[in-house]
Amino acid sequence: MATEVLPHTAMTLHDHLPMLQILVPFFAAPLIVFLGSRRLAWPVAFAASVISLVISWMLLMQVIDGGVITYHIGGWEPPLGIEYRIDAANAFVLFLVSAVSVVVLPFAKTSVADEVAARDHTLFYAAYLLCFSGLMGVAITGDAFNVFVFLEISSLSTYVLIASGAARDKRALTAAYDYLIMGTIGATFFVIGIGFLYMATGTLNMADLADRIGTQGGNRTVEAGFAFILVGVGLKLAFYPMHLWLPNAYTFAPSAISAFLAATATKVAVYVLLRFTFTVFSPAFQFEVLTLQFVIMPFALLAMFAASFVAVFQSDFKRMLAYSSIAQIGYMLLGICLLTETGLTAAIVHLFNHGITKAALFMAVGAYVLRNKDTFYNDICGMGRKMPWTSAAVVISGLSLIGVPGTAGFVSKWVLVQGALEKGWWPIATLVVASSLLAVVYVWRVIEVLYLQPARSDSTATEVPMSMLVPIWIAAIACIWFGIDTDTTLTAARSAAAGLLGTAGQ
Amino acid sequence: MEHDQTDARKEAPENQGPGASRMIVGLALVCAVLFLADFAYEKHVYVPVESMPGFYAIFPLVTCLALVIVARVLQAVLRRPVGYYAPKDVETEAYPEDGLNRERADV
Amino acid sequence: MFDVFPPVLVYLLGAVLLPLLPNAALRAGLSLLVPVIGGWLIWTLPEGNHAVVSLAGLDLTLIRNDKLASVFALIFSLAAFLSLLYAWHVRDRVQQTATLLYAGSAIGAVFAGDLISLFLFWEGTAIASVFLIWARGTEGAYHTGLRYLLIQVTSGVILLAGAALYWRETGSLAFEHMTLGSAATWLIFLAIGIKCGFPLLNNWLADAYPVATVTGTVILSAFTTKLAIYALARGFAGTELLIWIGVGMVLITVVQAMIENDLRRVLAYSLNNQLGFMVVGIGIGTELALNGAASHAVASVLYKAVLLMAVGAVLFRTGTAKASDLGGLYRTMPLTALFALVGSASIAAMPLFSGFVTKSLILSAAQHEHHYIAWAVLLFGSAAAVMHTAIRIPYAAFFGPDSGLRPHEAPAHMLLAMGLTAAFCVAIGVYPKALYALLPYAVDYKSYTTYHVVQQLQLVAFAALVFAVMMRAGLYPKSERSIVLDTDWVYRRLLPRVVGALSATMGAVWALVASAQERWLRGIILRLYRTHGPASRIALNWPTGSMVQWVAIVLGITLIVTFLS
Amino acid sequence: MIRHHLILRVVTKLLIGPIMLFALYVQFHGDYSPGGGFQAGVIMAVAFIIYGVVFGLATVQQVLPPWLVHKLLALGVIIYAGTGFASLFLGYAYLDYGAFSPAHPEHGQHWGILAVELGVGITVTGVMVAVYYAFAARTPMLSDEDW
Repeated sequence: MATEVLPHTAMTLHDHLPMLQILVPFFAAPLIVFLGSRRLAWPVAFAASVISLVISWMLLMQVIDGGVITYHIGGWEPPLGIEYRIDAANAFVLFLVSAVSVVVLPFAKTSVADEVAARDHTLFYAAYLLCFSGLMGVAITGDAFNVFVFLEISSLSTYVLIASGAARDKRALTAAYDYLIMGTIGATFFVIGIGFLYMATGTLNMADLADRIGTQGGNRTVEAGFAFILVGVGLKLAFYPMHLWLPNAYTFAPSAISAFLAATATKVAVYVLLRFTFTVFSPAFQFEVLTLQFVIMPFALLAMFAASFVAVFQSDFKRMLAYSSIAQIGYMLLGICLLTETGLTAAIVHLFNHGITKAALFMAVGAYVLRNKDTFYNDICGMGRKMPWTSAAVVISGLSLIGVPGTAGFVSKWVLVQGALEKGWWPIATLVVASSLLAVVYVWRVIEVLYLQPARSDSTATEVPMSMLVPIWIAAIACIWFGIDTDTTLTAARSAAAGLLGTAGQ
Repeated sequence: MEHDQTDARKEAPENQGPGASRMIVGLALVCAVLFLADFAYEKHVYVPVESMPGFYAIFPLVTCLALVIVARVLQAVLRRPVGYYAPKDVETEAYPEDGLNRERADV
Repeated sequence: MFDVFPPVLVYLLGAVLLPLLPNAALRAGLSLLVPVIGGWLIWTLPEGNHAVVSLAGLDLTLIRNDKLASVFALIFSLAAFLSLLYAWHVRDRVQQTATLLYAGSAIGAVFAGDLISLFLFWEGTAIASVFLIWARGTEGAYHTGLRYLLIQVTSGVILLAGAALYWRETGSLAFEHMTLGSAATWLIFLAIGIKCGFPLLNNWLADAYPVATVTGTVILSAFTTKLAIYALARGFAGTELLIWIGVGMVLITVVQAMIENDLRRVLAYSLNNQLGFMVVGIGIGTELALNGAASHAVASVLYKAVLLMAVGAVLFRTGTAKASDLGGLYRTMPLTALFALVGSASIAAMPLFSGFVTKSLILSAAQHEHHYIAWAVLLFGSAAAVMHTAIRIPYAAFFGPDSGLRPHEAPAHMLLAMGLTAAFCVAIGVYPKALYALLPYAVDYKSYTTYHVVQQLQLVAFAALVFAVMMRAGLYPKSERSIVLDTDWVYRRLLPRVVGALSATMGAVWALVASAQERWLRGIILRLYRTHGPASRIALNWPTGSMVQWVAIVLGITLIVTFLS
Repeated sequence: MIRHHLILRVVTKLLIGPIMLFALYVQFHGDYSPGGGFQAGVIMAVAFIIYGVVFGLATVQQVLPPWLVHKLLALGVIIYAGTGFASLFLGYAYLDYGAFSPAHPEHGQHWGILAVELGVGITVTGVMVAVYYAFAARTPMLSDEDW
């Protein structure tokens, strides 16, 4: 700060949008606790999400053409101060996260009332908002250490949220515990990696880091930092052999949380990976290219098949979806490993499309839980007739999960195949298509259970209320909408990919 | 078949009413007058064949006769019993009574 | 939202409101009000493009109003009003709603300025109309409806495919005049051709129309095919190929109409036959010919409606519309018989009736443009229409040999509807200028010349003479309880047989191969289940320590790869 | 009320006052000398915890009821974020304390850091007490004799 008084131009609310993006949900969380009212908790959470969504949309519109917005917290200039930095890539993620939150919350009202003990509701929504603002913060910040802080905010609240599934199934506690251990290890590795980078460069600001790493080149410290960050983030995004926490966490969390996390948490982790591999480091480094192609890619391919096969044989709908998520993350990693603009576009579009698809499916799971208590195939058989709307949404989003033309899932797989072919890696393209066939099998199993098997004679299931159906259908229709209107998502993703690669080229 | 018999009965000349023969004679007279009328005015023809006297009388006479013959032949070839396509074809069903309002005038 | 109020919205609103009304008379009243308001809106609609909406990045023009569109929209409104009046007694909400949606979609399609909204309304007519067939409520009607729906929806899908290709080729979705040549235009042409009843694509028409309810057939006859005529006139006017297609339509339906027993099916063939006239007119493509096609469409809607209403009334009172079971009904249904005669006179193109002033436009156009073969076939078609429809329908139902049936006269609202429709037929015939004023192009044509009147009278009289003599001599094809095969035989009889035989053979071969492969496949799946199933090591719940072990392994590999490079 | 441990009780009662005072000293001197909200919060919490240890959970919960602890938890964060909001509404960047005294930014810094540290202190107090309550309220599943 300068010692003499400088004339100050007042910032408008519009300038504050990047800050408000985080601040609104973050402030709402203690507000819910402070108010302590069970009735007010949900409206406050929902209002905060809606405001976030509006802000993220405004930000996305500002940066979609390749612009960058920066915000300096406390007025301290980077690299000293913390900087929020928004370009097309993270604006896209911000929009996805807040949109999913706005869709999931109305659904959560009924679902959470059913699955979580009533006295925990205020704290539940506070934790939810913290998780939400943590995820948003990870995406928005331009400071490497700040990423870690927000990652921890979201992770800690996630452990709480998963554990709150204990009212339905006690195993949620061990699942949350496992995730806590793994998540903490991941965060530790991540912060160790950042420590290495700080050691080598003396800065924490991402743009500055990129600059200095770019000029001084790679050395052992930077390389070790890269490896630690990669593994730390890999844990968070359930990168194949480190995915073991995910099936239990998703299966035993309350359904609304499964829907929210499946659609956002791993996606944000993918974003962090993108940010570090392309902005902080760059594919110009030989070590990065080799790591991606010889470590990440084989595991991504393995995930696509092994996790899909496990999903095929599962007998619990929710668990099947969890394994399918692991397989789908394989597609995104594969897109990143292509290291081309098309590949990156595929990864980013799939991040979005898979987000909405999984949101729809996990919400439908919540609907089945509400009516059938469990989601094993022999609990939900015959629901195609008893819960026609929910089941129809499952079919639609199931088609999107497979990647049937006309659905969102098709668009991203199509771009991914194109990316692989562009590089001449046609065996990879073939593998992508082949693993999609496995998706056909596991989705078909669900459809068969829902529609072709008779309902259990003691089943009294009826269609769920509108407050759940509408969010499910919004997500399901989004699967179709973004399958037909491919322009919006592809433009944003291309712009994001170009931004990421463009920065890398400096 | 019963229905063939009713048809035969209905279309037998003696059952077509006493007016039928007279009507044909009347019709033939009208035709003759119209044929003759062709000579009584000037035609504005576009197609040469139209200028032939009574073209519009002869043309339908010939073509319609030919059509009747062709139709008879084709009828023999194309006719099938009503349940031909399926035993529950729509042709075998009576029109559902709830869509009707049968009222007899003589009761 | 819109700069003008699209007439189709009136129908949609009506269709939404109607099922909510508890009282049947109220519903019928509302359904009559809708076409009146719609008609008024169309009458006052300004020319040009309006109500452009943006959908997923495409600009859809809901209203493109010119004289070609408005004449069709007006006759559709009139037909909707008359047939709804005829259907006053119907209490069934489904039929009433479907009728409004059907008419609304048809009007919407006529005003559609681009191929996408045309497609939407195109499918709208298909889906709404099938309920009029299903409303009959019998199993046979259900199957017929399915066949109808399949063909109609296929037409829509082909249209959509054509539209998509057209968009890729030209970058435009506007529904304007197009020239055959590319795959896109051929697909659009084919889609219209299906609805229009082109030869060999026409079998759905005679298959489905007679199956609908008493009132449903009247409603069906007005919209779908005339909409196709409009689309042809808009998109393919002057396409020479259409002349030959029209000729084919006239020829292929003539014999069927003569030997068919079901009078409503006779009228369906006859309708198809008349469509041939219009298609020829569009194929010729001069102003006179297009005027002829449009005006003949108007006249055809009306006289076909009155004939179907009359036959419908007979069905309504006797339970049958089979020529073999009817006859002599004029004794107790004199007014219905009279209106049927007016309709007959119109289709026969008797002077002072509507067909006379419209058909002659097309015939003259064919002469002017030297399409002599087409002209001769149309002339033959006119004469044949006298035999198979104009005389045969009244003869078989009302004047022929007495069947012994003594039904009551049709109910008052049916008589009113028939009377009004018949009055329109006469009004057009007596004062054609009113109709001519609505046509797309200025009309400079005199129908009432001595030559025209005499030649037409000759044509009708001699055709009638042939009918009378042949009938008297017992040479006219007999009306018997039977059905007559049409081209739908191919997919109703031949195809199922062939497929059945093929699948039996394939099945046998497959069973051989499958039994050999089954054990092999079973082995693979079993092995996969052992490695990936819920109880396998991959899917088990791992202890936390093992998870961490994997983290260590991955970190190790990554570090090694990073350092080695 | 526990009747034994008289010395402990008297000493505790004597100590609690100075402990709180020290906590406030650390709190408000945080911006000039070593200290601040975190340390002050912990010290403040110690005053309550020691009271609870000696006089029992029920007694301390009469003084500082659990619902109030929850509110304190939230209140601290709200004060912190609220300070940021205030600077934001005054037209400066989030947490730019210059906003509170545009003419003398260093004064603004002083006020700002004081408010923020107060928030931190309150929350830390709340958290520490809440953690203590959570552990102290757990009843053993097996009593010692049952082992």
